[in-house]
Amino acid sequence: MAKNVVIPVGPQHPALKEPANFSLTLQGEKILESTIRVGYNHRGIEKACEERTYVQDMYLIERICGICSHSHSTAFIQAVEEIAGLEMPGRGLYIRTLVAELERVHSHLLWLGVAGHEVGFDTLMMYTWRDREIVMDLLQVLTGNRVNYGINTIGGVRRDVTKEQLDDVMKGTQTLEERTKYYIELATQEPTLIQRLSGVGVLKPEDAVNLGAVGPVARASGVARDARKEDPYAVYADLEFNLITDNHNDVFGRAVVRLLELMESYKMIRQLVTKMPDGPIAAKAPRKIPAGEAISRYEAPRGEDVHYVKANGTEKPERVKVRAPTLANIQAVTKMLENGQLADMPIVVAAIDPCFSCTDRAIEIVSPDGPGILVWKDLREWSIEWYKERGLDLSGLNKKLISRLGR
Amino acid sequence: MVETLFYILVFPGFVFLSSLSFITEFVDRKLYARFQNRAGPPFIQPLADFLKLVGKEDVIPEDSSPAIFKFMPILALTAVLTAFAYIPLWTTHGLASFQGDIIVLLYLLTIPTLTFFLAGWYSTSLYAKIGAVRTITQLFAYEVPLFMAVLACAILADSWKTADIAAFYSAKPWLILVNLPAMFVALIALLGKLERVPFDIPEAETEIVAGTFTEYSGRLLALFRLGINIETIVAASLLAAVMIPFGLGLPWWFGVPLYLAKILFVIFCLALLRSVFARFRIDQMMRFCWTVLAPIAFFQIILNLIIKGFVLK
Amino acid sequence: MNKPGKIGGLALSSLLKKPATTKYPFVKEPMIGKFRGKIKFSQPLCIGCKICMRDCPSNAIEIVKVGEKQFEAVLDLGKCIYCGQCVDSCPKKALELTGEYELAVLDPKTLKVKI
Amino acid sequence: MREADQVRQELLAKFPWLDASSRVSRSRRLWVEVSDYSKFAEVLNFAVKNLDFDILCTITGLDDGPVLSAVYHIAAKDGIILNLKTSVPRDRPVLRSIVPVFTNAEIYERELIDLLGFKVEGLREGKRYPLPDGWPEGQYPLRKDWKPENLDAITPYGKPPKES
Repeated sequence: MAKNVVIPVGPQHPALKEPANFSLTLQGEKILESTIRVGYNHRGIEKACEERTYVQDMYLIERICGICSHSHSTAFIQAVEEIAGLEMPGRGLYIRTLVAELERVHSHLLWLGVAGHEVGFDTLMMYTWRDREIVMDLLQVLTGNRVNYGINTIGGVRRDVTKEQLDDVMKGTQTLEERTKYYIELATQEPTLIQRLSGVGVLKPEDAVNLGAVGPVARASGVARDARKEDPYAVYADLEFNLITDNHNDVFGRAVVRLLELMESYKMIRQLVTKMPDGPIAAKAPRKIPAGEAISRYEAPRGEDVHYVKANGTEKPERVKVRAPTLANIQAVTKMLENGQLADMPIVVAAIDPCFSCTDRAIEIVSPDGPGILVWKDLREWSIEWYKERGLDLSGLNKKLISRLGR
Repeated sequence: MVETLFYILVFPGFVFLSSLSFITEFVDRKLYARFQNRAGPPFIQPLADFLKLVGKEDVIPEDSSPAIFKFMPILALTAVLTAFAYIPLWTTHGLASFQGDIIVLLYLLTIPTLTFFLAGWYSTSLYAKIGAVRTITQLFAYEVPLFMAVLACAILADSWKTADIAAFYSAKPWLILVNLPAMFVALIALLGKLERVPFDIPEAETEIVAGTFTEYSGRLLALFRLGINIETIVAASLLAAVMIPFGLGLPWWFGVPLYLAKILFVIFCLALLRSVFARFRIDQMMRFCWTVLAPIAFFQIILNLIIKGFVLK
Repeated sequence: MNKPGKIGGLALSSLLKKPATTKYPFVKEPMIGKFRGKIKFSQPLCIGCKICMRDCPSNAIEIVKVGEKQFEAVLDLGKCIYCGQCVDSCPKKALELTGEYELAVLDPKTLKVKI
Repeated sequence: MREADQVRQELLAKFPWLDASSRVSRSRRLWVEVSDYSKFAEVLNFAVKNLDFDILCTITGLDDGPVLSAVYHIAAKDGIILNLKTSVPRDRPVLRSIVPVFTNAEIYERELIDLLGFKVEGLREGKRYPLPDGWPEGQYPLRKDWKPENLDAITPYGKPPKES
């Protein structure tokens, strides 16, 4: 085919779990050029934060992302605590870090499954997601929820952990470690998987620095950067762990980095459980935060979260700015896709572990009611009519169900 | 006459095949689920899916050519149903056997692939077009090893008639072992023909949505899916007749269960294969088919010629 | 070292194992630990300070005065995000978390409930 | 490992006039304000070239009443973050693009344009971020005087669907 084709991938596409748009210029199967449009998930969270109190913001920020919810809320709360000058109790910080590492385990296992799915290896996805249930259950035991844990509060954490819960964590970690070892073997031995991952989506080290890549993407290109090491927050200064890097520069390298990071996380979880000090879990926080500004860095599973908070002495922040890791990495995707194959596009995009909800924060738009646009109610009525024309009337069914179930 | 009509329309023709196709789809999905430690769908699921699709609206793209768009699913279904008439199931004879029918059979099995190509091409959607091109590219990769593998068995049996080949191997069962490499090649190539993982490149959902079938919906999609399901059975029956042809000509109360067991075995192999691999890329698939499958099939032909020339004389 | 179809062993052994799927709604997994579900309100304890209303991130809870030192709580299940901040904020422990999680309704009008 | 204070001293040696407007809030946090925008590029280049600040974390836009400010958060390998703040007048909020220095600044600058109404000179043509393509001109949501109700006046956006 001599003619170039421009193919839109997204905003709605099976490879993307969240909306983003990639316009790919193809020559046959080869990608010549790509442009990216993000912003479909912009929800106005930054503006909304300015209109809510710090306590309310905590939960709003947590809901920026469903996977790295603890990351965002911790990053935000760290900044607030810095402005307020709170003296943090050790046990609170340990619990916070424990949840953070469990979240990393859950996120990396999720990624492995998604990567498997993107290359058509659904069996891998099913197994990793089955094992992910273990860590989800652990998180639920510790915090009360499987996602959006709500464990953080300004000055510490909201829930204490018991001895039995920590034993459960140790036991779960043991199982997960064995499973992870199996996945490492699998990823390095299954030829069909290796073929699809290696040499794909190459990002050279100099490009990684230039384009500001963060997290596993940067580390897989040999850039040794990790906020946990560079700018130790919470209790990472007390923990012993290795900074994982890899020199493959491709998707395979990113998979290796994530899998080895899992092993480091298990190591850290053990240390956290054994070293956990006694004492209070939270410091008393004032409702009004004194004026000031702070920037907080947090190594989320996907890369570095940066939160900037400016306080003006009232109950509400003056400005909250969120930089999610995907926004830093998305600019590198164009580079990775260049001269690649169309078939590799999903895995390359998935390899940065994109989270567009994180990326696009900030305004609520009420549904447009302009001419020619149908809202939910119209669509429903239209579908009822459509079925009626064909002799199928289900409109009474809903009423019947309501009366039957009494709700 | 009535008997022939009954054979074509009811048993083991259209009605039987359609119901069997739902059962094999169920078995396939259930096995696939159990390989992944999932519960899998209930028994009625494939039928429910089919009926649901039939009840949906057919949406035909404005720019497409409606005649071709509507005709392709029917053609695919017709081709596989026709192919069925040439395979001896548990009898020693297919309905319309004649000398050379194995060639016709292989070509009839190629027709669905061509309809996928035309359907995708005339859908005028970008995803469908890319899917169509991939379908046809892939055809060149797996078709040759598949033909070579099946014909290698025919060469050894010294006949181009499926029924004769089956009869030949029934008489000399040990020769089935000779054909094991061909069986392996044919199974892998079948994955390509049926467009399953690792060869589901033309409809790789994470890349090109649903590939060829992106624009299909409702009844037409239901027909396509029925066609593919029946194609699975026909292909499995072909493998059963050529590669594992024992126990033919038994009374029906023993022959039918044996026949079903044979296709279920093939389905089991296909389900296992599709659950343990990642999807190939189109260039990797071409390389794999031409550098691994084709040489094995070629070696099988040479081996069979040698056996035929020296051992069976 | 390459091992094609390495996961095959695991797949085949799964055939004989019980599936990991939970057949909800036929089988209901109990909620372990202190799950954050629907909120319970004990009327006698409430002093009507309305701190819960002020702290609620989604304005889901409403305390209504129904008489002299008598208060009622109305919860909008559609708005509630089940964070449990109101329970933490309540100075008199009038609010409490329960493990109840099957809260879907067919009619949106019934989402607002008195608790 | 160098300390933020060392970096501050190095910076002051080059730009003594920054003494009053720079501070170290805690270890690894350096805040510098360059209120005169014409001197901003010089300070930024010095920080990048001579002080090894090589990663741009993000750019925060602030609505400070009469002026619009931008804080450039730049990190170095040793974990120090340099927060470089500068301001431009609200009625003529023009910044020069820093893409030649940091390639990844593009998307953050587009964010400033969309949400706070900055103008950025030297930014290449491209798709906007993060607001939708049909977003009305002159509506900058992160400015303090902006209310969601502003949109109601403009059709077809902002009219809520009628509740039944």
